[in-house]
Amino acid sequence: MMSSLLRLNQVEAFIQKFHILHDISFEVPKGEVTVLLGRNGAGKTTTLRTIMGLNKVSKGSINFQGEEIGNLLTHRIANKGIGFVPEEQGIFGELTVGENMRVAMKKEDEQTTKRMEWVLDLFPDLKKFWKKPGGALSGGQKQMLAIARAYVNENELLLIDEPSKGLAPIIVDKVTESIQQMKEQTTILLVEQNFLMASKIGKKFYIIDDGRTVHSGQMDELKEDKVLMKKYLGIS
Amino acid sequence: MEAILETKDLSIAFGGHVAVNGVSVKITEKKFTSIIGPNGAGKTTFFNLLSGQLTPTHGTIYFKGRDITKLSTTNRTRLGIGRSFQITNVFPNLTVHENVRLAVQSQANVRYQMLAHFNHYKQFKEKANELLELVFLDDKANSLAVNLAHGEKRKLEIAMLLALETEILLLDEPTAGMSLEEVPAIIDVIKKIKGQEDRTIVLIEHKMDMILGMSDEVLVLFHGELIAQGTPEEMIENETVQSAYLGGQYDEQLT
Amino acid sequence: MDLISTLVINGLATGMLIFLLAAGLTLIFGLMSVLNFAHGGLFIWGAYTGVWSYQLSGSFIIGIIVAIVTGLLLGLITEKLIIRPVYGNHIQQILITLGFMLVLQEFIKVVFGPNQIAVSPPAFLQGSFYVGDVIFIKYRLFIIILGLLVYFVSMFILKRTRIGLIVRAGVMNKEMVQSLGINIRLVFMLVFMVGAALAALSGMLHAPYSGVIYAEMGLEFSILAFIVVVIGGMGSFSGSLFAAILVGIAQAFMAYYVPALSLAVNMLLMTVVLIFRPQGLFKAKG
Amino acid sequence: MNLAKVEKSTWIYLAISLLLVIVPFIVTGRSMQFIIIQFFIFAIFAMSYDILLGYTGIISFGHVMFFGIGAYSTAIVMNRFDSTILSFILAIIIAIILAAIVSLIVGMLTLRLKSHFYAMLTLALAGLFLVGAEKWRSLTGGNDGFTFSLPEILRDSQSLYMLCLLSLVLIFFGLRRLTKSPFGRVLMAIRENEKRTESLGYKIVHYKVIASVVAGVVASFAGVLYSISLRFVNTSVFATDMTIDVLLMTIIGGVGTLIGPIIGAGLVEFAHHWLSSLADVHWIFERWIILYGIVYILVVIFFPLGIVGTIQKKFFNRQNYQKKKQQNPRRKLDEGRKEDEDELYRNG
Repeated sequence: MMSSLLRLNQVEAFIQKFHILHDISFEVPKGEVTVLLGRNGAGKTTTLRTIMGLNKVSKGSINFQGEEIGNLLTHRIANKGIGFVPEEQGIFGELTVGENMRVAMKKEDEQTTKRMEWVLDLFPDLKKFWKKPGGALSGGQKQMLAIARAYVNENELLLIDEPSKGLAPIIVDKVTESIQQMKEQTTILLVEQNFLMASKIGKKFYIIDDGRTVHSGQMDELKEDKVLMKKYLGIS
Repeated sequence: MEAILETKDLSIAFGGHVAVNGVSVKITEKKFTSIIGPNGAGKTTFFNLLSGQLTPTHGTIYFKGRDITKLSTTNRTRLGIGRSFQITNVFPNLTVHENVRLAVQSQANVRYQMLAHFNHYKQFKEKANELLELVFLDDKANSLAVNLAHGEKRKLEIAMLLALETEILLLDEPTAGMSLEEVPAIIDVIKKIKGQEDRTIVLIEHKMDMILGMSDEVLVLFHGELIAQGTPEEMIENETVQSAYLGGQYDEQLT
Repeated sequence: MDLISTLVINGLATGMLIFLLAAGLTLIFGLMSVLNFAHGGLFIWGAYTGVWSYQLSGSFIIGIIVAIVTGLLLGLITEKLIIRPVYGNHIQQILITLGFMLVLQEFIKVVFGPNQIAVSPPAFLQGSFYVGDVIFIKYRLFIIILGLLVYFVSMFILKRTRIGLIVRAGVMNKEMVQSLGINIRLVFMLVFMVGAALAALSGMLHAPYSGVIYAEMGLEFSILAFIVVVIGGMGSFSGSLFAAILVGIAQAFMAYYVPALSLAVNMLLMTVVLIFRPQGLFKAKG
Repeated sequence: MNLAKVEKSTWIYLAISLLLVIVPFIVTGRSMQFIIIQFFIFAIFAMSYDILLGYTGIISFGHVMFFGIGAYSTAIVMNRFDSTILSFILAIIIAIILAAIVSLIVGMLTLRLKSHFYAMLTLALAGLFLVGAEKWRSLTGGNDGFTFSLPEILRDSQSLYMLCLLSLVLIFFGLRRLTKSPFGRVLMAIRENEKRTESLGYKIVHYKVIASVVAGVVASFAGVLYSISLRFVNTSVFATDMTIDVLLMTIIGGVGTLIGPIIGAGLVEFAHHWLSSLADVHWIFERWIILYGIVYILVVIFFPLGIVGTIQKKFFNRQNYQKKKQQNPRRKLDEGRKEDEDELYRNG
């Protein structure tokens, strides 16, 4: 049996007094890309934020590498080996590309430097704009920087929230390709609206609706299941 | 056909990022126009330019032939351009009824009256109640707006917009974030307004089926640019739209 | 000519003192978006504890160290008890820090008594010397040098070190910095403590400059510091330096030429700046 | 007027006002009467501040300048003219006109600014008035101030009491009506959400300026009463401490309630009197501001709505809850979950 790196069990969460997550349960197997699907406002982003500790868990458990991480402080969760690429990318606009990377680097040893080089080979644009402020990058470049930044530390798991949002199709292909390369080395939990992209890199999927995990299966099978797609994803 | 609202080469850039790029459209009077496009295509930014929340970097906006590019939000509302917001934007610590009454009051031009009690204006109270009934919020009239559920806040937004009785209604994803059961009610409200045939409605929406049923015209925004314009049927046939936006058979509706 | 040079030097010294106070304020506002009206309270506490230990030990350096330590400690307390509950809410911040300002000011009277205390500079900083016709008062020169030192060291830390990088990143996106594994709360607490220490230091340095300290000084000087921060552009470190020097020199000249207006000159400067350039001189946009 | 339409609370307030009329016949001690008079005056001042802070959401640190304008106008007029009722009326008129002009100009120049800039600018402007009062010695007597005489009737403690009480009651009902008028509701809308008020078609700067003129005029009137209650004026009427005092009164009592600032003024005035009289018991009471500051900080953190606001909220919730239960028992309670995530992040 495949060991799961991250396991959520009946997680509930509130934002202010609004009950957003009702029952989120899923597993992320090590070494795979797992995809969360669902309509706008279904609770996907909140799920990622809750894993990251940016949102409180009010009930249920979040288990990472056999350890309970629900309600730890965000920086502690990050230091356990989880990288986060938020929906809005979270680029530090007034810092240069290089400084953005430096903020992320926990140590500046040989191994990290090596990873950095590897990542920069993946995104040559970043090297080119090394001294440019992050805010001046294009949407696609920002997305690449956000992914590179999450990757530069040796993380066990990357949470990536809608990397294709607002990007031109050609750029989406580029981002897809880079994530495909990364998945060789890191486990990824991906939230994605672009079904084409998700089906290229994802293996297992979970559908979230109304703050609940309502369905799961293999990505290949989902493509054929028109009924399911229409019901939860609104695809006709 | 008369164009009530027209933009010429409308653009806005934030830093290096061009959010809306050279958009020229004519919105026909008393018709229902929908704007579609994937997340981040610049739809809401375009609305913000129309309603005056943002000032374009260049380009012009005409309302009934008059250049309104430099007018404030307030003046545009008074001219007849009302809008609802995607991010719910109400008065949190006032009651639902008061929220609507403020809009009614503005429409009735009672702006600086400071001597009479507000209850003196019975007609406002009644009109506010009617509007709340229309959007199915009458039983929440005395709750504070902050305590409403999200879907209810969206309904309140619509009631406030209707209260202004503007000639143009700009609706920014009126059903976003509502539960599936709530959506039909809102669509009914919008259809009712459309049925009266006395308003120009411009709507941003993702749900294709909703647009198909109601729109007279569809504009497709992609990357800040207007890539296509036409009837819903034409849009479905249109290849540019297909390849750039719909991206094959699946992924359009996911946004 | 020598008169003008003397006035400029006086103005520079006053400006540097104001800058030290404003630096902490602008640091805290620019980095943490906190409006700290209790800043003047930290200023007087620095002055009183510093002077007290200076007079007790006879060593000015010890006085400065004690003032800085007081600032750090009070900064810690202020951040934890007063600021933390109201992060992100400007109106509440203004209201609550103002209340804390009152408490700090009154506590000075409880601990050190309500009377003013006379202070003189240490022996090695007393007196003056001439270069050509221009008179240099040693203590003022000392303040100018120290002020510039603080400015450059702060700029260096902010721009060149990793902690500076983290602080700047934290300002732009707090959540993201946390998600990168950094304890932003701790970082912000440190920033606040440093800001408070700067206020305390400026209080201590101000004592021998004005020759006397009293509890109400805090509110007076925090108003001055706020004026400087607003003129310079809130949150702009360099802007504060510039504005502080501007205010210092304007005050020095007014005091000499139009004494009646010298008290009003800062207010007038700020009013003019706010009306024509509400975002301040050193900020691109509001 | 249709009596049936008058709100219940109006009757309660009227009854309390009548009770207060009797007080000077029971409490005949001049010093106690003086404290109550001060309470009335500061209640008026605090209410005017509430119009800005509580109803329109404007933080001004310079509100004291209007108070000072009122106080100095009265003192100077009474000093230069005969001490007759006529010159007193003249003083009031001058005080009000001056305050209106100053608040109009200040408002038009500054109310476009963001809240914290406005706060600081008003702080600085009040500072200018303070400096002005110190420097224009021929008119103001500088720091020491000056005393002036009053017509016989105003020197009498009881008639002064009645004058202040009457003013308080009239201004309270006037402002209460203002806040319940369509205009007042727009002010509250501005407090809640400026941008949205704009897009409803209201010109918010106009509203803010009008609100600041109303607040300025009322504050000036409080200043008039203050100076005649002391028969003396000095620069302390322009001091920042005074603004802070009135701020505390408004917040402790409850912003946006009008009655709150009155209660706040009462509490602060009586606490001040009582605590400083305890100074003989223990020296700490001489530093009563510490206590007062701590209470204030606790109020801001734990009861940001103040005394009256907190009570009102409890009451409102209970009332609403009962109503809901009666009307619509079947309605689901957990409708909140569809809250737009993005929006909450931005707000939260």
